Amino acid sequence: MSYLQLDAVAKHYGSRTVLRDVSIDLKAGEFVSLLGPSGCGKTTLLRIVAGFDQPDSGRVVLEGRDISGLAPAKRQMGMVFQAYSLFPNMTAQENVQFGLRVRRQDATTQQKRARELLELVGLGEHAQKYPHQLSGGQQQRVALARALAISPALLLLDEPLSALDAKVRVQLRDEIRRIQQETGVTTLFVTHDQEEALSISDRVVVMHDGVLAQVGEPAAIYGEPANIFVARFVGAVAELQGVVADGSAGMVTVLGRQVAANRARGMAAGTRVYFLLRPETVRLGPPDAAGMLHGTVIARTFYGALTSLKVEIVGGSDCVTAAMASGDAVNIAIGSTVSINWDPDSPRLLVA
Amino acid sequence: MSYLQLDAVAKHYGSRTVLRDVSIDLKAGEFVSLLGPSGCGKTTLLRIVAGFDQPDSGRVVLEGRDISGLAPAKRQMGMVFQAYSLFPNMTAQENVQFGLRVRRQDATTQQKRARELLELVGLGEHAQKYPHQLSGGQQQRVALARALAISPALLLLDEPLSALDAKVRVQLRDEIRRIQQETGVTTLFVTHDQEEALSISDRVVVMHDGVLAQVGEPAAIYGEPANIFVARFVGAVAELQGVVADGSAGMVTVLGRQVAANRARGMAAGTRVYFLLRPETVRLGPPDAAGMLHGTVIARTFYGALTSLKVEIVGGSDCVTAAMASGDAVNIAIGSTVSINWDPDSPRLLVA
Amino acid sequence: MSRRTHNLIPGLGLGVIGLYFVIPLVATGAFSLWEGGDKYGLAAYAALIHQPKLWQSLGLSVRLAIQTILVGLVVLVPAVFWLNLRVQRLRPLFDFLSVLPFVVPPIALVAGMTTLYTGPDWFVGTANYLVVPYVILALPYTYRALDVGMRALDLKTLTEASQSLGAGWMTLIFRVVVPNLTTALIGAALLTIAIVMGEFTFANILLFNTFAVYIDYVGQTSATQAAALTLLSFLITWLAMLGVLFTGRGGRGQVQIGGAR
Amino acid sequence: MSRRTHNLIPGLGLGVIGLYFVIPLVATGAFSLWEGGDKYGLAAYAALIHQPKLWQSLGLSVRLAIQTILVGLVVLVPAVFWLNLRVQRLRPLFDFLSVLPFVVPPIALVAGMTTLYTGPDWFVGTANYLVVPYVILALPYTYRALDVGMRALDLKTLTEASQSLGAGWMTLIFRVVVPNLTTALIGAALLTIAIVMGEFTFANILLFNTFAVYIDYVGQTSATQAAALTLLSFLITWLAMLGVLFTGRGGRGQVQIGGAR
Repeated sequence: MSYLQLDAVAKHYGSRTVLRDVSIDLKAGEFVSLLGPSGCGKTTLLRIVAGFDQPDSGRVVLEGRDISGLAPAKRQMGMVFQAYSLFPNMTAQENVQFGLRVRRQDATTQQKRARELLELVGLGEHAQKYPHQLSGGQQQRVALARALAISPALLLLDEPLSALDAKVRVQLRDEIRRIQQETGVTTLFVTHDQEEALSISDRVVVMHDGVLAQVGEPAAIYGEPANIFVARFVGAVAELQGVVADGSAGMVTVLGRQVAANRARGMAAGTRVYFLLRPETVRLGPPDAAGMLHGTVIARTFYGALTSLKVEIVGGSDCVTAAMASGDAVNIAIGSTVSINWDPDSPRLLVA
Repeated sequence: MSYLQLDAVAKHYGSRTVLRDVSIDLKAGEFVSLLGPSGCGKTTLLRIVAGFDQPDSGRVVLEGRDISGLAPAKRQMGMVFQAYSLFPNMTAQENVQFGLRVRRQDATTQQKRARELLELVGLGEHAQKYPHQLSGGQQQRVALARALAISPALLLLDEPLSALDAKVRVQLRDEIRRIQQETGVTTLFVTHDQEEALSISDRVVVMHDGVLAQVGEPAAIYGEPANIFVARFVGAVAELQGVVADGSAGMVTVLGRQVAANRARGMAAGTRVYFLLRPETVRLGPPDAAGMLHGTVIARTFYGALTSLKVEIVGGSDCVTAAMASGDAVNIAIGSTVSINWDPDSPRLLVA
Repeated sequence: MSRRTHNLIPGLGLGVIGLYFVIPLVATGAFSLWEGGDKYGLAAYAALIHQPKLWQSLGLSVRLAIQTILVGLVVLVPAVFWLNLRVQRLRPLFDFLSVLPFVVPPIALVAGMTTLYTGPDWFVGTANYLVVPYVILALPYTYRALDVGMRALDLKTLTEASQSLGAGWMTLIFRVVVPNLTTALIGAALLTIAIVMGEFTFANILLFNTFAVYIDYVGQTSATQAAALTLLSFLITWLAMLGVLFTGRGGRGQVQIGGAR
Repeated sequence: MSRRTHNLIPGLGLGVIGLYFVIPLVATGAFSLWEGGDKYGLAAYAALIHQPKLWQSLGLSVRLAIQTILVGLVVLVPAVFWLNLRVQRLRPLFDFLSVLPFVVPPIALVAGMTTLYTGPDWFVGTANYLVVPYVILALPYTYRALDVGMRALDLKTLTEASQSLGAGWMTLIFRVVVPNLTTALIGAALLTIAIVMGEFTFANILLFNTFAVYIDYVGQTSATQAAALTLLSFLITWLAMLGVLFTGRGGRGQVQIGGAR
């Protein structure tokens, strides 16, 4: 049975529909991300789970109990906000104790638990500091400890990393994942950053214009996008116009050439498709090789371990991007002609 | 001869030293990033180049002319800010024309140039919109067009991407690089995001506590970090404590085992070093193979194309991270024992 | 406490405040129509219209209001601009200066002025003399209106953007700052009108016959005419305030969206 | 215009404002020490200390100030809290209400009050009656102080954080909101003191012998004693204001850093 169940949740602001009948199930202990661009409704959905917004229709069911009408204070949900939300008049420890104090636990228990949690987030030595004495990353760690202190039924994370520097963001992301796995708390995480969602989650819910675009494990979202929105939003992808040439042989016509794509098998010839290639599946070779396509390297981008080369395909202004180990990319000069190949299993086809 | 020369620029705020004798040379047409964590002085340096801050000592020399004393308005520098900086009372086109209007160019020239630049940043159709009618990414594009309209001697970018969503950030980053290459304008770009700096720059200046930690091409910064700060800040790296065992054979003792690292050649035996391994250089194999080290896989992170596995090394609590194609990583279960290998050329050694 | 209860209490507070304004107004209105006994009519209003002193005092107050606005803006626009741009750390000092008029009891200021006025003979006194205390009285509102307007603008970034594009200070102020501050400027002006129209203490003690003084004078001879004038005075100042409210609303949207980060 | 010139102009403006406050003070100070002819001394001060009416009026003003603070805070803290939390869109209305006291000329308000006071007999008048207009007069400052304090807090996030941790409204207000608003509350209280101590129009017309009225009364009999009282009044209110300044400064730092986004 599912632990948290969102059942046909809908929300409108005036004439604007923010959420249309969104249904999601979370298993106990699962880490699920809500991923989408600004305005897709992900934050509204989280706030409905927290009780800060009321759905127009639909239910929020936690462990079989409908909590849609419950006040936020009664929901036992730990929340970490995008803005720094520590109480400025309390030390880190007092902040973490706040929820326990409200629950009238005895002082010793409070202090012990706060200590434990500050250790867990790596801030044991900063317990007596006030928020303004802590860095942004440290404040968000304390906020996490504070949310966990009440042993929440659900941990809600509302873009907690977006105000932080890139380096700190990655560190805290890994930390959140570690802590979530240690504590086993069921977690709902809102983000607009696909790398964040893929790297941290058990399952990702991609949202678009108030509806679910796709729900699945990170590898499935990345590897088998259900529609063109997900394909474009999650990861880099080259997108070519194709027409299925031969459904039995798995051949697709792209830019006037027949190329191999096993996923075309079983599709009717003449079907228009988006022909999608992830950069890491594109192999560049010397121009004389029997390539599926040929092109000219027009740009190079260095990412550290990987370098991506942008190749303009001969016979059009379309481009594909090939990602490879930086050491291999050094040998391919900008302006050189290359052949473009891929494993016939690699291309994803989406009916246009 | 260098186009822009920063010559021993120093800046203090009270007793706090923000910049200590920073010297950088830019060639004409170069794209240089100032990269570092918050408070490293990168923004102050940019503001000194723009003329908004005055250095305590040192000179800013542009094309051989000392401009240290020049007012910002006389420096002919296009700047894009972190905060949205469009004039709210003007349309996109009027914003772009502003600098030309100040220079009393005739109306037709102004309009023509503004149109061209809005086309260049892909906003030709939004010329008549006001800033509040544009998205954050569009506003920053207009700001870029406005900065370019005056044909600036130097383009200064002060974290222009940090307020944007992850997806928009990457798109605009690529766009900025393309436009810079098309226009050939010499550019100084401030960022705290190492991926941004590596992917967009001809050269990267890594700053730390007001001094230059390293200056070089992205590949050099990533591949040959000059010190431990750069190694830690740029890219992911596993950091082990090592002692050179044999300088002639290129062997280092790490966690009690002798492992190969060609860069140890020529170093005196007994030298303490940081033994650094980039995730993409780490190869995991079956546990029975003759590995340099052995370990247990304790975590897996999916990034799309790549998956990284965190491996705790037998005989200590140290970890290395191995990045590999996601397809390969699927076969290695969490908890399994693996051998850890690398090309003897891969490890970087920094004297501790 | 439930959420509904919580929302009721401040609502009640507002209601009480509202009543405090409404009850005297209604009572005043009814009283101004009273012609003795059971008779009600517009006699008090009719009597007022033909008093030349009414129009003279109204004219004086309007002239003083305009002078006050001009002097106030010329002094404060550059000062608040400079504050927001360069000397944020001086904000407490500005805040302090801006509330001085409430702090220094007006009566004390007047006493000081009277001392100067009656003591040494070299300090001449005309009605224009009132502009000085009125600028001071309007200072807090003008300051606040300008400061709120400029803060919403992210003035520092706009100034730097404008400078990097080669604009001088005049271009910056007249093409960038002022066009985005129209709301604040109009608000400040209307508030100043309201204050000057209503100011009694200075004008009365320094013996100038402004509109407020005239109301008081009429009040001593005819209670119903005073009530009628009071209503008129309410009308003028409320119209000015409605002006503030509506320009404020339009500008708020503009500023909020345009200057959003 | 060069940068230096630009910085001079607002500096000049401030200087002029400063002079306006300083010159009368110095002149008043000198005058209060004047004993006729070439003699200077503390005679005026000595004469004042022994006047029981001085202490009575001072006591009345202090009592009124305290009552005004209490009533004002009880009405406004929940209202401003509610505004910042739930009804941001009503901000223009609140801003409007908060400036009403300047908008409705005090003299008009007094006329309205007098009408009620002298007309129907059922409205009783004691000095406590003054608390009502004083709360209204203090409204803009109390409102502004509380609003600035609450805005700096990011009240919405703090409230939601507190609610998600299980806190009710009482815990929220007394453990989270009020402790972070001490600066704002003290500032509002001190401003109210300053206003009540200095208010003349209402008290004078409604015939209550407050401190400001007493200053005016003394001024009619002894110019030098009035000058001395004026200085005393300055002293009280300036001390109150310095209090605002310093609490404001400490709080500013705290709030700015703690509430930073």
